[in-house]
Amino acid sequence: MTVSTESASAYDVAKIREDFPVLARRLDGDKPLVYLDSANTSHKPQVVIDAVADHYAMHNANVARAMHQLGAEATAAFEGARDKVARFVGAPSRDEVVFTKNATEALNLVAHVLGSVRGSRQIGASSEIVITEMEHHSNIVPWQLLCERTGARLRWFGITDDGRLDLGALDELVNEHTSVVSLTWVSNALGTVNPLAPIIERAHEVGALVVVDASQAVPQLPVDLGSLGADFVAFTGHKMVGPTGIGVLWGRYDLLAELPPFLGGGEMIATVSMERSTYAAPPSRFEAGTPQIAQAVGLGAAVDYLESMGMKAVAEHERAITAYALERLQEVGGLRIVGPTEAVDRGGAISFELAGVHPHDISQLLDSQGIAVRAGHHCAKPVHARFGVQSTARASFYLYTTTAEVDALVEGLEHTKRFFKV
Amino acid sequence: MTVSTESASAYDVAKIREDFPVLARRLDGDKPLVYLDSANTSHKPQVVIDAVADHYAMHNANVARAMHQLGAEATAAFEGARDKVARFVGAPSRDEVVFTKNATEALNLVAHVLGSVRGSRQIGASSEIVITEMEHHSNIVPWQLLCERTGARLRWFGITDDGRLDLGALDELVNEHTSVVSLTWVSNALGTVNPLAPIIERAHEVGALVVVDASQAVPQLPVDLGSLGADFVAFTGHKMVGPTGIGVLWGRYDLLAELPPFLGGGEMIATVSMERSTYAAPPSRFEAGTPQIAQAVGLGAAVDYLESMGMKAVAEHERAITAYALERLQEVGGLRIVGPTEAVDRGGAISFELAGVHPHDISQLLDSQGIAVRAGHHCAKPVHARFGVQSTARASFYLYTTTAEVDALVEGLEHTKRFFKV
Amino acid sequence: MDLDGLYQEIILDHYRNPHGKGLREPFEAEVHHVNPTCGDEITLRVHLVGDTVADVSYDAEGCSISQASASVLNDLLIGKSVGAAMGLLADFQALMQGRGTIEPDEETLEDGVAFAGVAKFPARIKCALLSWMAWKDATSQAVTLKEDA
Amino acid sequence: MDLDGLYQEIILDHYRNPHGKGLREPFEAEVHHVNPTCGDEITLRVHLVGDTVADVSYDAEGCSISQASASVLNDLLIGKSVGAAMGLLADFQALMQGRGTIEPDEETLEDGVAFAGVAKFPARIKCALLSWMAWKDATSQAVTLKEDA
Ligand SMILES: Cc1ncc(COP(=O)(O)O)c(C=O)c1O
Ligand SMILES: Cc1ncc(COP(=O)(O)O)c(C=O)c1O
Repeated sequence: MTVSTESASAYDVAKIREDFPVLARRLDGDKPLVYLDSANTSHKPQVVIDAVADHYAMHNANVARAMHQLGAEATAAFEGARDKVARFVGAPSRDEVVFTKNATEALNLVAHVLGSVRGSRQIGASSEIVITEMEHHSNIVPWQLLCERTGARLRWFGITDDGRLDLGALDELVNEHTSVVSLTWVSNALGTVNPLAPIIERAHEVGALVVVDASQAVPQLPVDLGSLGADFVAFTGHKMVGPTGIGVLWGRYDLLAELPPFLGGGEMIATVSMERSTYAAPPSRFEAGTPQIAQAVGLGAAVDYLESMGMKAVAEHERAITAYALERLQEVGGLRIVGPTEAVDRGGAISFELAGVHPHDISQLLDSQGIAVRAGHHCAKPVHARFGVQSTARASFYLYTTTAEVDALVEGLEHTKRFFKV
Repeated sequence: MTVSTESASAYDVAKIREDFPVLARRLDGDKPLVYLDSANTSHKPQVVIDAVADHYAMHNANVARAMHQLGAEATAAFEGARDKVARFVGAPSRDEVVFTKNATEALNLVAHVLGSVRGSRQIGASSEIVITEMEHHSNIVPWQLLCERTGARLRWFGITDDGRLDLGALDELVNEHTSVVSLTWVSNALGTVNPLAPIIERAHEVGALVVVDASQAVPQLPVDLGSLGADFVAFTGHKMVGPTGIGVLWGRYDLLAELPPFLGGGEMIATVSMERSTYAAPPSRFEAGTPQIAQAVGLGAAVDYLESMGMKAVAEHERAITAYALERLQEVGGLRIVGPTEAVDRGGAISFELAGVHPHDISQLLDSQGIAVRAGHHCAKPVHARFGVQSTARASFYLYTTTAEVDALVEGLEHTKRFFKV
Repeated sequence: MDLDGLYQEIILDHYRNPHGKGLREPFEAEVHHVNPTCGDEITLRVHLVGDTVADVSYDAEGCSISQASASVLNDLLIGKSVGAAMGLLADFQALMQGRGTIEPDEETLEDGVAFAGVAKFPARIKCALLSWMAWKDATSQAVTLKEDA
Repeated sequence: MDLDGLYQEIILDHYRNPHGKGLREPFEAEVHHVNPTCGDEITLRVHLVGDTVADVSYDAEGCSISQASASVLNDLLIGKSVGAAMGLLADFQALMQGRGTIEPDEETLEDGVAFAGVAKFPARIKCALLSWMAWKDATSQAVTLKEDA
């Protein structure tokens, strides 16, 4: 396959691809892998794989509670990873970075602890929680469950026909009853990049807290949480060239410090007696049990890798490849993009339909040519319902994606049409 | 260091040690590592490290929802790991194996969902939850939090002076008000192996559910959940030569099937609309978000490794090394063991005090000789309080521990006494 | 990958012209099944007369495999006794889960044999079984109802 | 590993014979601090007279480093002005967190210089700082109390 380097001259996709062993895979029928499913999960560069393996092979021990040399090494590696992640997203303090198992746990953690707060922030039957119709299930179900527990009312922003958040009702939707506004920064289904600033401003005006699901943003955009203005931000390691099994909840320290714990157990306590327990300060308070040690180390290596590339360059590559793909895909007859069709305020996930061929059949046909896309509802059923479709096919890109791979996708779609005679 | 093979002739400790790269580590002052902290976390054999690395390098993809070839490979590897774990612990069905991030999450999951059940199993102000005084914090705090939420009363088994569960009050303690009995199989602090059968029998007699914390049992003992009789069992990967970041909750299928979800999000749903969601069948219902894919694969490799050795042989080695250590440690003047002093119904964790030297100072002195033990409360403050001590030093063993390492510990303790002039 | 084995002409025909689609009265049980992985859905009704599967009507959305499978089910099961229909379900399920090692019997499974190739695509087996599982569920409910009556 | 640097004779002496141990009256503030990692505990009381640290009394359980540190604190801070005592806290904290690169001033820190070696043992820094953090907490409370009065 020819690999072209369409973006900034310093950004050498061919060279980057060499860092990812799986990209050399040959699939069934000796087809090269064309991986266009990075919004689902990203691949891992050798440095991340090695960091995890080396940790197990040489520095393995439990953290915090082990005071021997291996324990000190493991603790330094684990807490060093927290420092790296904090720096990578511009967190004002390392103690604001809570490690979770994935973004889903991070969002559930926030929903749980906000649901059990007593006092002025207590959520009750007259409270409202606001989300959007384009959320991933992981940012819908936790709030539905919170509403069941507390009696609060769930409300949501609608979506315009061109796949943007409908902010027309902002002032009515986010009002003095609103306790929490939780929304995605970048949609995994539509690709939309949402305008956070006006929503955060309005939410804070009425005293509501803002939770941002940055699962698709942190992998792709330069992020500075210090200036973003959100109260909580969730993201996930496996989508940003890091390991599975690790996510991050960032929270404003003063808020974290006043919130009750979520899971109880080792590491999160100050003292325990049979009658009662007291809890450690954040972030430990929210990290019960043996943490994801090797996974944090791997995530630290992942952010090192991303920083070595520069998140501006990563974002620029994403923008360029998305623009190219939007253009090329719209040349395919019968193809309809669900989501913004222009590369403005847009991430790289492109969901589409092809007239007469069901998305699963598209993905099956593409797969037979070595092209990996996702088909289904992408854990975002409501936004599919909004656009009157049950499922779509989705191509998504990352720092290792080439224009040649987009070309392969377009060819693959033409082949699919021929196969199904449409 | 000389390595002796004291147990069954087929069990070759020297050869086993070659499987664990970290055991070749030289520490400060070129000291060989004497790792006696396996109850805290175990080391990982090369096959486990390789399984994780190979997964990332060659088969990485998201599971279940990805239908392309890599996705099928990742799903087969992940679900294959579930099969392996189910077989390893004798689970009647693979669908009873829920992957969590650690044992702590598994125990919290049970406490949460039992706390939100409505109907005949509902836990309320007249309910009682029974634990024991020798629990790890991870099997205390979740139940304290549950009692806070529901108004239920927390009660517990006491401990005899020789470190055994005091079953004298069994029939009074476990009565018709009891909703849940949750206890550890093997104590991480005392080493005690608890008699589960009479407790399970009594609990079921009064209609209570039994949760077993098997975090220290599954790594060391042959386990057959099909015949154990418990309702839920929790354990954790990193203590059984597996990766960090993965634990297991096993639950009886009929119970899991009637319980509400815990975390909400991707993978655990049947269908989602903005107004309401319905949930998938177990185990998916309890595995929200992208699961610990590579960690499950690593855990699968870990149970393969343990099975290749045979859990009977592992248990026999543990028994032999524990008996040897109990004997040798009691030769050290001023040393007091907290917990059973005989190798009967006893796991390999030995907590002790040394007159005139604080446990942290013991561990520091041992560490300077390359000997890693744990000092502190081992996440079990109540049992320390029960024995009137604030902390202890703890040596713990695993399938790679040698009698020579126990000898090194005893020498190290004599050196410690000389250093502190006691 | 044997794509032609997966997408046999018979399957594509059933997909384009599904048999018996649409929800009809009367019926004793209606179920709604979803494949949570991909979102394929089916609403299916069963009408029993005595011991006979008098009608299976359905409304479904999904890929070619799941749609064609519902259509073939419709052809195969209507008019059969509940016992015989359950037997066919067992045969079809065995075929799907046989990893391509089972030789289907065209006498009994008729157009269903076209699904033999699906067995080699683990991700698609659920598509082929969606309507069958829905039918099993609905039929069990209908039978229980009759027994209780 | 420089064990002798960690366990200097001065530290072991203070450990065996801690100065000023025991809880005394009067006091304006009492705090209880724990090192959750290892379980070391201290209950500490502060008595201020005007701007002077008139007494620091404590009951503590823990390792040699944490016990000796409380004893040295007692020697150093009693009789000092709150401002000067806070200054010593800052010096001691800087010494602990300096990873062994800071040269302590024996004039001001007196026996506290013996802790210089602790800085090279990251796991033990919290032990050395436990009583100091408790003192800071208690003193802030006592000062606030006085200001509010
Ligand atoms: C008896 C016992 N229960 C629970 C746990 C908690 O395991 P984890 O920290 O992996 O959640 C441990 C180990 O720390 C343990 O020894
Ligand atoms: C926008 C968005 N939010 C949340 C998630 C959940 O992330 P995870 O599955 O890692 O918990 C995802 C990815 O699946 C996502 O794309």
